[in-house]
Amino acid sequence: MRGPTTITPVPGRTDEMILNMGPQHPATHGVLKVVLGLDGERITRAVPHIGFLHRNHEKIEEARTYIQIITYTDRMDYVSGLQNELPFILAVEDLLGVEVPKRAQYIRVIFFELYRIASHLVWLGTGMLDLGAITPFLYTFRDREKILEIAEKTAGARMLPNYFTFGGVRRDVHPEFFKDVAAFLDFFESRLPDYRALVLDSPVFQARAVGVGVLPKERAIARGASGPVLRASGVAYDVRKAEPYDAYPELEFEVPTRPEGDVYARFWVRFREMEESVKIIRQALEKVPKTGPYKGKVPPRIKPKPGARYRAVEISRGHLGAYVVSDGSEYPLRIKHRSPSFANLQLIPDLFVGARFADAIAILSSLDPVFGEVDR
Amino acid sequence: MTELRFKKTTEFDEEVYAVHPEDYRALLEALKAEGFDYPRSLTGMDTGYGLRVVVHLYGMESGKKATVYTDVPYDDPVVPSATDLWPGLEWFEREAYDLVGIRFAGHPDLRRILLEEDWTIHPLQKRYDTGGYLLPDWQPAPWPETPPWEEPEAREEGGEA
Amino acid sequence: MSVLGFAVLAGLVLAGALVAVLSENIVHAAVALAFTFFFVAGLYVLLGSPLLAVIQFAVNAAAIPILTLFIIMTTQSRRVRPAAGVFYLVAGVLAVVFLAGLWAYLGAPQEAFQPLGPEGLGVRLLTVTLLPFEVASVLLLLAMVGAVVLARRREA
Amino acid sequence: MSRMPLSTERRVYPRRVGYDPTRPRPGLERTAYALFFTALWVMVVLAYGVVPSVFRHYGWMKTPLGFAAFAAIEAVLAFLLASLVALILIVVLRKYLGKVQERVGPMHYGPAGAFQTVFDALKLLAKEDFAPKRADWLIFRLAPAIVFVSAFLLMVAIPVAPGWLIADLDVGLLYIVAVSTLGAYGVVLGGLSQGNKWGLLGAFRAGAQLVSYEVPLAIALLSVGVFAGSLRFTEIVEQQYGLWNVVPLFLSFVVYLVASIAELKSTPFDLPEAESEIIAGYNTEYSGMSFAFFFLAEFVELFLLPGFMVLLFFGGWHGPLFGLDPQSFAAGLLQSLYFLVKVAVWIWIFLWIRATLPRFRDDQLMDLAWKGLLPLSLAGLMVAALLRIFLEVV
Repeated sequence: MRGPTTITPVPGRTDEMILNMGPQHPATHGVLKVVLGLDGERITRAVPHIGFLHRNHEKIEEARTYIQIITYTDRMDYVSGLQNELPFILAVEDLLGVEVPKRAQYIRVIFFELYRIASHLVWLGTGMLDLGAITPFLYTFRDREKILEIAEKTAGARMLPNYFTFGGVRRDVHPEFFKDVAAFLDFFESRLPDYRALVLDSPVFQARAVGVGVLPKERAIARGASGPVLRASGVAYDVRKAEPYDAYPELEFEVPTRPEGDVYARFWVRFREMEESVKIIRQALEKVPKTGPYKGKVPPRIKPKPGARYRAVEISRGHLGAYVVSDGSEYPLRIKHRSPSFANLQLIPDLFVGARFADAIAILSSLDPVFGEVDR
Repeated sequence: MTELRFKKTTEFDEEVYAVHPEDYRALLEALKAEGFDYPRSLTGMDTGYGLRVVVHLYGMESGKKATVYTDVPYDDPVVPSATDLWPGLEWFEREAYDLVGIRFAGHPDLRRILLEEDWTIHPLQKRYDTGGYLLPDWQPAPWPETPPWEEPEAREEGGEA
Repeated sequence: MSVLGFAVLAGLVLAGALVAVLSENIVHAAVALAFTFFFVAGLYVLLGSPLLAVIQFAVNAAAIPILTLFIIMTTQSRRVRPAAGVFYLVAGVLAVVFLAGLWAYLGAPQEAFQPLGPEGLGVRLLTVTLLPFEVASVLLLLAMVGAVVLARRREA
Repeated sequence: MSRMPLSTERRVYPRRVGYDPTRPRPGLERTAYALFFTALWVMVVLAYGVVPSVFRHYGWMKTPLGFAAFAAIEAVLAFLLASLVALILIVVLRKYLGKVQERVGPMHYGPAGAFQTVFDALKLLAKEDFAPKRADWLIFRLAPAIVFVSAFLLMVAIPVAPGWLIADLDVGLLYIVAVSTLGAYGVVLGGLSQGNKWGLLGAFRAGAQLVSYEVPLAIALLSVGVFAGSLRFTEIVEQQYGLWNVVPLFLSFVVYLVASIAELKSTPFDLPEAESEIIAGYNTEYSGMSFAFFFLAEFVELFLLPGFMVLLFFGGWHGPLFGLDPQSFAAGLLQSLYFLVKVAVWIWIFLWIRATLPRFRDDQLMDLAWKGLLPLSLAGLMVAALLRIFLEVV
């Protein structure tokens, strides 16, 4: 299919089977192709191939005005669509020198964390589906549906809401928004023990996950891993703490880490993050100003001053950055999206080689890539 | 290397180094030694007069941020690779090669990553339109008289970063 | 009825055995062998010993071909060259020897055939044929240990 | 910026016959499944009770022609029964998974979706039965038949009530061990012959798993045989009056339960067809009726393995008879009903396990078989032998 296969059989070696896993494979979460060398069920070599979903956002964005680009950023990580808008918006706001009102900041935080929960729910369901359990998938998608309904009421769309904008959010929230969110949090907290019992506490799951795909701390940092993958290796790096944005400095939350760096740790960290998100949203619901502008003063034609700015946020998958270079015109000179899954997927050769084939599936789902953002 | 040719500025909350391409590698080694251990990103871009590599670094311990960039001409876009310092830049350099056309000397596996192997162009260069076709009236801008790593009087060239 | 059954089954046994010997495709050969054993189990039923038939079925017709298939799966080639002339010669000599032995056996006086039930077989295994039984099991254990040792990956 | 008018109402689906997710009809569902169960019962009574009793009563079995007629009728009945079992169990599985997963399951066809499988089967019949170019055509076609025949042959050995059985084998236990190995054979051949690496991996896993679990399963069966002093199902069941084997032979029961889930290739042991790992394993390239055969065989086994479990450990057809003569026809009806109810309970438990657990890894599976279940089954065998000696002495 795509180019020559990068693994060639070793002459005279008869115990290695070369297997193309993907791009159409149920557990590659989209369109990843990994060329594997298999000795029985043990992986001897692994070469990942990406780009099947490539549509060159960055070139298209150079021919769009800034306000139009927000729509494109949504499409990167379509599972947590709203979160992708933020680093680009923050970078442009820096270049524009726009102030964001407090109310808008809190609304952004609430949406941001709601989409983190939604994204982690999708990960939890599909991850367990990869491990052979079908039921959590349907439970988590049902709960995610409630988040998407809340988002739909305010933003008018579910997965790709295009709701944040320069200086705040695009429109004020639905009158019932805060009530809905509070109700959802109560419901969701009542579901968490079920998930814990079905996933983290399940002995079969623990047998599959503990000690599998161990990623040492130094390697995780050097490889540029981020998000739960990095934190599961014992590095407490969270962009929300390291370079806070919006209302995060005023909110209290923990950054869950675990030293083991195995699949179980990555599942555990994401699981704890959902609980922390609930905590963050509850605080934000208390602190959000009930009245006030939802959008700062933004010039009608957005022309940032010449310069460049790199801003990052902590989306569900990790460190999402946007590097915006402006030449002072209505069109950007260059926009680079640094996506967390792209960097995390570099770990495939590190983690796959030496693992069993079934472990590879567990490892891949613990990396939780979304190919919209890998391939952009 | 005696004296590194670079210019250091502070923009927002990070240090920005504009560096001469010959000293790019040495500066990165110095920054790595200084504690910038986390590779945030690497961007390749087309400035209109040449190709530019921008590396974004982060120090896990210090919490400091640094941006390093260098410009190379269109006809010889070779930059030393930094993958041995930060293995996490491997795919980013491949992407910059694939989309922008910067070649990284010493990269272990410099293949196209997002596009197919049989592509001949690097679509993010300004000489191509969004469809990948050559723009008929595009001309490269002249190489700036004061490159970014030298002290300028006032630079108005886009993308000073 | 039993004669008819015997004729059909014997024909199937012979056909299966021929396919097993002559097929170029190893998988086909293994399957044909399994079918041969399966029809031999049918012959045991006709002889009035369902126990033997079931054991033949479980061991020779089902378990051994699976192991054969495992070996085939782990090898690269699925085809073999057809047997050359010298093999036909050897096979012919063996067939003649076997037929001669069969002739001599059929010529000798025979006891009446008495099929064993499960109890009978169990008692016999643990009394009359206890020593060969135990020796065979020790031999099989040795073979298993040897196979494990041979199959074990040598660490480089 | 003006607010976009948003509908807060859920989308309403057009009403069709038998399909209205806004109005669940549990009564209809219950009626449909009660009817299903009744149909199954009638078929079981017919296949195991009426036909063999009639043939034995009139002595037709003695003549060659009568025997041939009996065999032919029973083959047709067993085939119909197997199909009915598969048809019912597939829709029950889907409905049950729907219940567990808080959704409705099949709803379109028949009352509460009860005929869903019929239409699935029709769809599979209408599909092209495709064989890949690299497949070994003969073996590729033979494999599903072997798998289905092995499941089908096992149906012969089940007694559902005293005297209600097709063939009273005096080596019944050995027979089921032998025939269920044949199923593994078909699965391995199917994976091997399709010229697909996923199929090959699936065949490897299936072969390793089925052969490994055959061993503790056989020893667990053997311990029941040792305890009962017979390999004949009817005698084993008769000896469980008063005390079901599950109490004295609890170890063997546990081994049998785990090993039979592995034989069924159901979660947490569904590695040979782990769709998220090796696509569909040994049936990756199968389509149409060939695929349906694998599918049918799987669900017939989902009926048979709990069936054997009930016979061996849960007293088979035993239950209160209200003073009826155990050999009478009315008692037979009642006893076959008890048998079916017990089997249904165990099928439910199997489905429950399937809906809840994730799957093991291949090496863990092998470890469990050889390091866990095999010693446990040998211990169970020793317990059975000691109990037997103890009972004989007392």
